Amino acid sequence: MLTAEQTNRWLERFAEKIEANKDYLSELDGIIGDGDHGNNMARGIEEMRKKLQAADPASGSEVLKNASAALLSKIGGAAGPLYGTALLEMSKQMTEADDLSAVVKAGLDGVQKRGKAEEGEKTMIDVFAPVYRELESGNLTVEAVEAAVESTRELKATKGRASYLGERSIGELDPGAVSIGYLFISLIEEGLTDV
Amino acid sequence: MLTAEQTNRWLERFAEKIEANKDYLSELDGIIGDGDHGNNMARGIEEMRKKLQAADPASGSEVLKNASAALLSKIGGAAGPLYGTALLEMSKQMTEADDLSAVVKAGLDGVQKRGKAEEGEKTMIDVFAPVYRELESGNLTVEAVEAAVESTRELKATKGRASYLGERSIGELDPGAVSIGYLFISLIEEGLTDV
Amino acid sequence: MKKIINEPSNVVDEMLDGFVYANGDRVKRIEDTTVIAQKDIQLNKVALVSGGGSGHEPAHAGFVGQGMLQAAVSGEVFTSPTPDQVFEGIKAADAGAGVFLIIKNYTGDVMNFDMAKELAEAEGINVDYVIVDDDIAVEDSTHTAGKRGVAGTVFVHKILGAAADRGYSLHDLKQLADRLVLNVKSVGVAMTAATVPEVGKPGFTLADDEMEYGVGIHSEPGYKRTAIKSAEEIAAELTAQLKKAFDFQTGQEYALLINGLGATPLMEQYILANDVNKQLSNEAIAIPYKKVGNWMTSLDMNGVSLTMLKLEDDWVELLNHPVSVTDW
Amino acid sequence: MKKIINEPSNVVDEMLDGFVYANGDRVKRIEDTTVIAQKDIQLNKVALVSGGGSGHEPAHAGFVGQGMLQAAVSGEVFTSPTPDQVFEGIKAADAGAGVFLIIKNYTGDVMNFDMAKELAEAEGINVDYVIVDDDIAVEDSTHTAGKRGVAGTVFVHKILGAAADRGYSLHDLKQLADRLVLNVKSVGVAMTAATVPEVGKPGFTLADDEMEYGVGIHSEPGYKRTAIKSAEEIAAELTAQLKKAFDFQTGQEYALLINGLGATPLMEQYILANDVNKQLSNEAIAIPYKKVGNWMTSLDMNGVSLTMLKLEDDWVELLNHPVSVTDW
Ligand SMILES: Nc1ncnc2c1ncn2[C@@H]1O[C@H](COP(=O)(O)OP(=O)(O)O)[C@@H](O)[C@H]1O
Ligand SMILES: Nc1ncnc2c1ncn2[C@@H]1O[C@H](COP(=O)(O)OP(=O)(O)O)[C@@H](O)[C@H]1O
Ligand SMILES: [Mg+2]
Ligand SMILES: [Mg+2]
Ligand SMILES: [Mg+2]
Ligand SMILES: [Mg+2]
Repeated sequence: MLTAEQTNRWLERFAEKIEANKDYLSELDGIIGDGDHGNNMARGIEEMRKKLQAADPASGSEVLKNASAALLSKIGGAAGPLYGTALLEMSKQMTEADDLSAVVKAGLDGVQKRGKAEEGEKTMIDVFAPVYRELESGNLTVEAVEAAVESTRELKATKGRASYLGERSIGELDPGAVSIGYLFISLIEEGLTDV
Repeated sequence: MLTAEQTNRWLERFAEKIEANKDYLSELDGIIGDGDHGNNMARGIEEMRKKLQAADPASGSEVLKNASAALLSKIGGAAGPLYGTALLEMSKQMTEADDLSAVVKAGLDGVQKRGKAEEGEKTMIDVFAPVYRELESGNLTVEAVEAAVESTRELKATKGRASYLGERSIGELDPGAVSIGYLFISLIEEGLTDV
Repeated sequence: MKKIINEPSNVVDEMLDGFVYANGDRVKRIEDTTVIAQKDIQLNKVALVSGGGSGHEPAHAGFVGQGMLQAAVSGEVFTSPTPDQVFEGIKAADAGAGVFLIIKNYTGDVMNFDMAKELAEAEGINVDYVIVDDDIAVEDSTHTAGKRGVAGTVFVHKILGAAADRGYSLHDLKQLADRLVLNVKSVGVAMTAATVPEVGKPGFTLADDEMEYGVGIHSEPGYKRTAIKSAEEIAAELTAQLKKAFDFQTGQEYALLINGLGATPLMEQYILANDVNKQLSNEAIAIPYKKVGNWMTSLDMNGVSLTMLKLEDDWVELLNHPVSVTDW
Repeated sequence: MKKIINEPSNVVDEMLDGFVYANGDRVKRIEDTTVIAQKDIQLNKVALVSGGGSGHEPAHAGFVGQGMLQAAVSGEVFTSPTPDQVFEGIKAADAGAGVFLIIKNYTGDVMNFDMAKELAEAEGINVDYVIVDDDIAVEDSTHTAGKRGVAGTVFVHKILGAAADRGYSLHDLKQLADRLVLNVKSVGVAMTAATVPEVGKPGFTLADDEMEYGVGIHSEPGYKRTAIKSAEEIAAELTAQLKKAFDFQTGQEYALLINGLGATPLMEQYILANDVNKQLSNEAIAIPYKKVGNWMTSLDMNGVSLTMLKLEDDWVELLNHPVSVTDW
């Protein structure tokens, strides 16, 4: 499975993307939510960086566990428990399986258990689930992630804050889908999908 | 002295002027005070009209007394007690003297006792006092009243709410001076200064 | 943005310190947390913990004290607090008889409080909870995250706080709480949106002559945007919504809360109260308890909400039970 | 003008009815007047009466009740009430031991209350009074109507109310009151002006990036217009003004009031409280009593004021004396 060094690289790239897109994520959330997703994620990322730099972990699993704790304690809102759960479940699975798609599946299951969302409800699940399927079939690409993110545009939100908008939530990207998209794009860009 | 009918005519003309200039008076007060003088006076005038129409007074003095009570109970603010006192003292004096200048003097003294203002402090006194002097010397004219009102423009307020402005109160008319000017102009226009 | 603040990212921390500075005889801040806890919590009573995103002051810290909440947990502005913070609140409040959580129905709050509950239970603290979803502006369907929790939460705090003070067990509090949330409903109107300090501009825009019914306390969309109405018309609309939602029946008793959303003067709230009275006096219901003021605000939002609670049993008594909190 | 009202000329009347609707267990409105009076006034205690123009809610009706005011008289918005109304207030409050008037220092208030005092004395009621002039933004010279009465009045209400409740005679209350007003000082800052309903536009205009120190509670001009400052800078300026006015001495004790002017969220008031604490902790003075909230507002003005009261004798105790009023 992923080494500590690999996992650190993955999350560092993710952190950079979040920071670069902080305002964009908040703007997206401003349209269909309450405008804080970028700020929430950036707050979590800052803490995650601190924690990861201070730690000297033995495995990728441990890195993910530390990251999970940092995100859980700083993001807040809906995204905090979801990211925290995703990373924690992936961390747990890494100690058992050697298969990245199984790891991602564990994260996906955790998020679904926590948030009770299915695919098609315009949440991060709409990226998480197809990413898992592509990984499993061995052809996850940046384009596939981006297509999944883009697919949330036409969905009507029925979970989370955007659901209060009903029909009016159609036509915009889901901010959580965009941010989790960065997580998986980072994984690909670091060349970690087939280690 | 003034009959009930004469006094009613005087106050009715005054009422008309106040109503016609309600917004103007509040605007003036908005510049150097708190913007309510026109509304305050109009509220008093409305009550005064009601009271005067309902009453069947035997004398001008009684009319003034009724008007005083109405104004006192409805104007409020600084102008209420001052107008109420002015009319009450004039009413009292009318039962004793037959001289209009003495009547106005009684009103002036009442206002000064109540408000503790001297001439030159940018208040209604700056109209009241010269009007009394002109009346006494037998040549009160509309022009003289208007000149007195106009004289308040260059004064610096040292009494009332306008005093908080200090130097910045210079350059605008005093709203109370304008409104009491209407009282005396009405007296002249009804031809009552030499009855 | 005209706000009396320093760094926008520090508003919560500084506010909490200011709160403790002003009310330090009654409350304390648990070090390195966003938890405001009651000083000298009475042993062996169930402790109440609530909280949520900041920006709703005096909720929730203003309700901490004997007879109401034992701890309030603050998140960032309009952002639910994290599980570790809520867990700190639970630990600070626990007096040996268990902790009861009062949660407003938002995805984030529900998940974060739920995770905190798991953490606390793992340490042997008995925890139960209720989710308040009083905002009838939102349809409660499978197509939404459910009705939002808004000002009605304040009645839940007050009544459960009184019950806990009278010695209710965790189990009895839960029973009472479940009945309360079925009986409390709110609906609001906004003239302007709130401006989150870190965002720097209002959450949405209403023209100078517009207002919107049903807006949420985080500027969530409402159900009807319209030209500005008179207090009388607003009272008619809000009471009609509540009447429909409750289906008023002769002889029922209700408690009433008129809640300013932050920038609305008390004068206007009382004018609305007068019009609400006129509307409700046409109904064959009684209103033995009323309260007007800013209780569950939305930063600088100009607007009000109207909450009604259908009264059962001794709930009026519990509403009138004495408290020692900063804002009641 | 975004206001929840009906006819602008009816706001006071409707507000008073709404107030009594909400608080009818404690207060009543004297018919055909603008007087809100305490129900069941205790006999043989000096009664306190205050009031002034409306638009400062919760002042003054919110302070009516046991331990504070026995009657509050409301004028039109920002316009002092008339003598006959104040006289009605005096009659409603009088419980046989005399009536004490608390007047804010405005030409109109002073004259109207003074005439009411004459009316009451003519009917054999013993009346005494104090004029509160705590606003240090105004120079107290022969060139002004003197310092204005602002939020410090609230401390005067509270302390005199407690003293009257403890049985002080009219004479003793007057002695206490005279010392109180010498010891209370306030200064404020406004981000926006208030809009009087009948006027329909703000009393003055500040640009989007401007604020003004020393503005009065009826939008009277302040002493310095400046770019918007941080809470820290505002706290530094306001405390510096108070420090200069009081001439802080080692060992002195003060009570502190942070007062929202109507549209300023409690969050910002607490942030300011935190910065005021930082400023004052550099001084060798103690602050054993603090209070934060909206007490003496100016309709929808966005701003705050800071009041300090140099404490003597048992004044802290009197501040902490229990009251039964709507807003404390
Ligand atoms: N029940 C859920 N399941 C999965 N993801 C969810 C759920 N609810 C919300 N989300 C995700 O969380 C994102 C919003 O996160 P954020 O703005 O940080 O929290 P909040 O909505 O509390 O302000 C949404 O864009 C969506 O992707
Ligand atoms: N001490 C005083 N003596 C005489 N006139 C005064 C005095 N103070 C104020 N005034 C008059 O009252 C007028 C203001 O009246 P008004 O606006 O109705 O009351 P307020 O100032 O209470 O709002 C001023 O323009 C001035 O002419
Ligand atoms: Mg969000
Ligand atoms: Mg005026
Ligand atoms: Mg949020
Ligand atoms: Mg006035």
